[in-house]
Amino acid sequence: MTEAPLGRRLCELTRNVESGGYRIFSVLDADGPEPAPGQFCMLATERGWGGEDGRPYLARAFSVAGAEGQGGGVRLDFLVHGVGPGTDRLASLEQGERLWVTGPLGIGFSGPRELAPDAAGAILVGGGIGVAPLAIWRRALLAAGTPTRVLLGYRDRERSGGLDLFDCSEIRLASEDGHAGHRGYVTDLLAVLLEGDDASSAAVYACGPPAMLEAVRALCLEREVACELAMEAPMGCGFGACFGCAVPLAAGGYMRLCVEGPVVRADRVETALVAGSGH
Amino acid sequence: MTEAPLGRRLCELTRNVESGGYRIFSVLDADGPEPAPGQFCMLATERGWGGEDGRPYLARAFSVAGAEGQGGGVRLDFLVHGVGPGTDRLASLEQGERLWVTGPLGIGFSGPRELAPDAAGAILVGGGIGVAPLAIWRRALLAAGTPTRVLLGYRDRERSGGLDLFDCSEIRLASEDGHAGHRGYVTDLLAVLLEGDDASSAAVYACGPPAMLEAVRALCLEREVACELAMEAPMGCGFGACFGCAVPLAAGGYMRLCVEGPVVRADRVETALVAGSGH
Amino acid sequence: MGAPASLELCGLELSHPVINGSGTFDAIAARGVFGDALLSSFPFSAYVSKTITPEQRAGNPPPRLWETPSGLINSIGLPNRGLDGFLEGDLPKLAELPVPLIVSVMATSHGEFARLVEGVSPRAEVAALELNISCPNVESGLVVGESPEEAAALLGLLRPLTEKPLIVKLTPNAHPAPVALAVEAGGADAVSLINTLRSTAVAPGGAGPWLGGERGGLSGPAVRAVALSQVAEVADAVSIPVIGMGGIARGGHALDFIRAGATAVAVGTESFRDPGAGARVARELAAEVDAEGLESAAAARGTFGQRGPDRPENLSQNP
Amino acid sequence: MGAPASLELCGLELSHPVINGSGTFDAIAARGVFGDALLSSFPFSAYVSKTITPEQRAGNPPPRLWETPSGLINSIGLPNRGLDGFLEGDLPKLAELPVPLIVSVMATSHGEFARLVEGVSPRAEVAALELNISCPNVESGLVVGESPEEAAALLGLLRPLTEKPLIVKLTPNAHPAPVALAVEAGGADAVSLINTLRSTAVAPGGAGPWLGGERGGLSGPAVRAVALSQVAEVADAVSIPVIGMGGIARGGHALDFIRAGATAVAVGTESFRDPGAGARVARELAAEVDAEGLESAAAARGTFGQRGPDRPENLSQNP
Ligand SMILES: Cc1cc2nc3c(=O)[nH]c(=O)nc-3n(C[C@H](O)[C@H](O)[C@H](O)COP(=O)(O)OP(=O)(O)OC[C@H]3O[C@@H](n4cnc5c(N)ncnc54)[C@H](O)[C@@H]3O)c2cc1C
Ligand SMILES: Cc1cc2nc3c(=O)[nH]c(=O)nc-3n(C[C@H](O)[C@H](O)[C@H](O)COP(=O)(O)OP(=O)(O)OC[C@H]3O[C@@H](n4cnc5c(N)ncnc54)[C@H](O)[C@@H]3O)c2cc1C
Ligand SMILES: Cc1cc2nc3c(=O)[nH]c(=O)nc-3n(C[C@H](O)[C@H](O)[C@H](O)COP(=O)(O)O)c2cc1C
Ligand SMILES: Cc1cc2nc3c(=O)[nH]c(=O)nc-3n(C[C@H](O)[C@H](O)[C@H](O)COP(=O)(O)O)c2cc1C
Ligand code: FES
Ligand code: FES
Repeated sequence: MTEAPLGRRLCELTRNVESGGYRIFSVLDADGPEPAPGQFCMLATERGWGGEDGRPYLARAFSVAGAEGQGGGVRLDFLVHGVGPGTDRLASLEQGERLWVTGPLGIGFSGPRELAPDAAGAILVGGGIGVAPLAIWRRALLAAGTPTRVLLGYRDRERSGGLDLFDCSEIRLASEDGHAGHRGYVTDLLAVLLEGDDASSAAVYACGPPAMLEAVRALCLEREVACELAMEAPMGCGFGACFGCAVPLAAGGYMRLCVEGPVVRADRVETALVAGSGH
Repeated sequence: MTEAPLGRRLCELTRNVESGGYRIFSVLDADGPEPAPGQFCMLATERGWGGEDGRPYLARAFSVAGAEGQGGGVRLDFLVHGVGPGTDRLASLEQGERLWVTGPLGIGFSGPRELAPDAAGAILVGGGIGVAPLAIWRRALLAAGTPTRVLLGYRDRERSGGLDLFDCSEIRLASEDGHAGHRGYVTDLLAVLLEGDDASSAAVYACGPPAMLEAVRALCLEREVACELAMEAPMGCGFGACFGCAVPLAAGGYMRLCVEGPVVRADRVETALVAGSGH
Repeated sequence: MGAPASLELCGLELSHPVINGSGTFDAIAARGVFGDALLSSFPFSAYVSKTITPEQRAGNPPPRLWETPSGLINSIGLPNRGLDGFLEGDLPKLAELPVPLIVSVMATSHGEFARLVEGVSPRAEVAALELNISCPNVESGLVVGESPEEAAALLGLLRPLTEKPLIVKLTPNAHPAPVALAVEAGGADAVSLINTLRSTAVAPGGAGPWLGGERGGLSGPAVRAVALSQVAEVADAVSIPVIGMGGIARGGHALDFIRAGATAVAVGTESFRDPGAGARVARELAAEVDAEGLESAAAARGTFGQRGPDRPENLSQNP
Repeated sequence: MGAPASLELCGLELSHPVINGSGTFDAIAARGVFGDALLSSFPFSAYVSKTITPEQRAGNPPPRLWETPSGLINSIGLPNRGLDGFLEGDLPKLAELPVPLIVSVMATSHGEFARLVEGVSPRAEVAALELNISCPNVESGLVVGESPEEAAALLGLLRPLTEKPLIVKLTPNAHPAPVALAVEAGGADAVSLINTLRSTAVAPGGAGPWLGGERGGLSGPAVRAVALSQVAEVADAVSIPVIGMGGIARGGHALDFIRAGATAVAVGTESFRDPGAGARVARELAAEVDAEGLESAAAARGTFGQRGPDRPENLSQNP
């Protein structure tokens, strides 16, 4: 994985646009390296962090959704959904404001063949805000010529953003309210795919709410499909210092998701329903 | 004095303009009464109170510098100089943002004749940001037909605002750097005035940094000139609840400046150099 | 908003669960500032006076306040008019308040404490007494509120002196549960906590302590998590009602304290930011109670402690 | 920036006064994340390990963190590989750090504590030991760090077992000065404080405690004023060096702790927000020292306590 510079650095916001109820924002990282797909950063705004209730206090974890080397550094794209003081503040950022960025952090995705010798293709399964790391991963797969299918699920029209990050037309959609694509869960689409040949020839990569991840995990374990989950846990630091991001392991005990994840093999964890994560 | 509505109320910022290194801002108070000259309000912004260091937490005290009943309520004018997290945040307010206002609070100025039977006129002595309450007091004196002289002192050009609040030309200025008017202290001007007839026929009203107030106090006590000081002390609440704003009395013990002041007779206090106030 | 908010607190009828913290709302001064609106919309369901001492005190030299991240240190030093000044000057005015009056008292010896209780409790205007025991006993040198033995001895002395409810205000600078058990056994009718946390600040520039009183007490949102833990511990330990406070600024915080076992809550520092905070917190609390489908705030009481048996092996202070 | 920042702390040579708080910086994990830059620009002048226990521990079930106003509650539960795992797996890697290594140890009985000290102290890589005494003694049931007698007994046992410096980490949940005096008398070379303040949070929705460990410890800026007061009290009481911590986020805060009597300071939670916080605080501290015209940070030490004789009459806990 890509190593992070030691210390946080102040980066400028270059863009913040609406996307289906979410915001996509970009920062220009003058010093940082290009992250690997699946890695994340800890973000805090320079001003207006804290607030009437003294929160947000710690930085917040965000998957890198896109990255591109360009004049003056690397552009990092993030997708955010306001669910609390930290995400609300980030969603309100204006161009020219500055952010504290620590990262890139964590372990990203493995190629299909690293997960299973027969896996020639990839199936990406995203739910809600969880589509973020799949966007950058999809580009890398595309660049490597790996056949890739993308299944994305949303709850409703108000929370259905991030499609703009996938510059391709071959996405299958599901929505719980039926406003786009299949009415129901994205895991319904995955189940159908896994009925066919894909089960043995593809690896599954999923990111989304805990319940969705748990359903993907169960589906893949049952069918013995190689699968990686990009998980969430409450993170205090993002670089292994606080031991806050404990995720229970199938073998017993816990791992720190920030340094042993956030991308983990589905069979390694006891559950994707990590207490304290998701909203 | 004017009673305050019970509870803080959310008011909209209608103006925020530069003035000689300070900012003059106005809020529209839909429900509040018109303050008496010398009263103050406790202010906090609706958003962005708090910050990376968890401060400002409490509201901050500001003298009312002007007030005018108008469509939809009362316009309140304030003068602010950024010296810490609270004043910085208020100085950065943008039109349409909202503030929490509690007030009007405290005891304002007394008419010259209330202070001394022979005092037919008024001498206002302001220093720096302390010109604020003198502006509204001057208008009231003008409206009452009271002869009034205004002496204002500033440290340097960067801290020399609020003149705009005195819509009159008859101001005598002093500045420590000599950029305007007399080079020196405003109390030099006062001393000259008090050499003449004014000593017995006028009351002095002063507001400014503690050292200036103390000099005014000494001058007036020495010459037995009636004098009121608009003082400062660190205030936690502004309405007598916290006992934080203690000012030592000449007679021993302390008074709460927020309810027994902020305007006090010069001979009532032991000193104007209140520990913890001023900057 | 159908939830009935009224409750009974050791014999006092309260129209809602939110009272004030002693020393954080001066109803007499506030009446001067806010006028009769204070009487018609009094923010609290009972009024706790600032702590009075046997003799009058001027309080500490300024500065008395220091703002900390999400909190406030105060070093006020208990200015008050003393017992006689209070009875003559303050009590008649406080009697006009539309809510029950609780008088907070503090002394540094048994005799002086007894004098306060005997002076205050016979007055019909007084509904209950709060004993502020965050003070040294000059006879033993120990802080009463930090020692179960001291606290028990004090209750043994004071309990026979009055039939009015005695509320004991605990100090948070030592584990409060043993002291709470001691005063419960000694006949206290309720306990209240937390008082402020011992703290200090360096003067900008470094010229010694900022505060005139050198040390002060921390309050506000910064202490809320500590207060919640202490309230839960005390409520687990005793059967008498607990009045919870420490950093309550919104209805949700009040509900958290009730879940942790409080019967009523008090708002302190938040009143400085919003003189109407007491009434607002009570309103927000009622709305939260409704939104959670509870019958009343009381229905939530103590649910915090009922988590089930899967407690992790706990190395005490080590989180 | 001429001020020489190096200092000696109970025999250890430190290049500046800023170390880390135990359990708030995992140098091994950080080396994986930040690479060799961690070694070339190590943020701290000494490295304190996360507390190890005799046997391996998985730690508490999640959630383990809760953010509070200007603070953090953690309920981590001391996950660690146990003594043997530490000696074999961690120690060789920690030995590569460019700064002295302080190993933090904790046990719940005298025998186990002795086993830790006897296991760790002979290793040449170890410069000093920190005794985390925020733990119960299972034999007496008392929390060692809350009882001067318990603490003295522990030092009596451990002191003869090693010639390496013993630093005792005090708990802030009881007055620390008596305990500090007891361990000084027992031969401790330094004390460090504060550890976290006991605290808790209610799960959103009210379904019991949020934390898997139910209770946790509060740290960060919210506790700074409490920490400063305790550091000043302890530094007034003892002659051995004091390592001050609790909410330090900037150089000015570090200077405040030094003024209050600390010889060195530790940065804990702030490292979570900024992995380079230790070095930044050291830099800012040097700049403050320069700006104030001091010869070194040490020249400011203890100035907080030298205010003169005009102390107000103080009613103890009552600010
Ligand atoms: C590896 C990783 C990648 C992520 N990527 C993204 C992304 O790309 N885009 C995105 O939008 N989000 C992402 N997240 C989630 C994001 O980090 C969280 O939504 C964010 O931290 C929430 O912060 P907040 O202040 O907005 O909300 P918080 O108030 O912190 O609330 C979030 C949840 O925390 C709990 N909570 C409530 N109060 C508190 C409290 N006082 N202390 C602690 N917890 C509390 C609740 O369960 C609540 O639902 C990612 C998380 C991880 C771990
Ligand atoms: C009645 C009255 C009327 C006033 N009118 C005006 C006015 O019209 N215009 C105006 O600009 N100002 C006015 N002031 C002053 C204004 O209220 C203060 O400047 C303001 O409160 C400072 O807040 P701050 O957050 O910007 O600065 P703070 O950080 O609060 O600093 C101000 C001073 O407080 C001290 N200080 C530093 N750190 C802390 C801390 N942690 N806690 C407490 N104190 C600290 C220092 O001495 C510092 O110089 C008035 C004050 C009073 C009492
Ligand atoms: C300025 C101030 C003065 C106080 N005075 C007293 C007092 O006289 N008696 C008392 O028992 N508690 C006193 N307290 C403590 C409060 O009643 C309350 O216990 C504490 O502030 C915690 O609640 P809060 O965080 O809501 O303020 C005082 C607190 C403050 C901030
Ligand atoms: C997540 C976390 C884990 C901690 N683990 C330990 C520990 O293992 N041993 C210990 O002595 N202190 C531990 N502490 C306490 C810190 O070392 C420090 O005493 C405390 O956090 C106060 O400093 P701060 O406010 O700078 O964080 C821990 C603190 C945190 C926040
Ligand atoms: S987030 Fe701190 S260890 Fe993982
Ligand atoms: S500011 Fe609170 S009593 Fe005056």
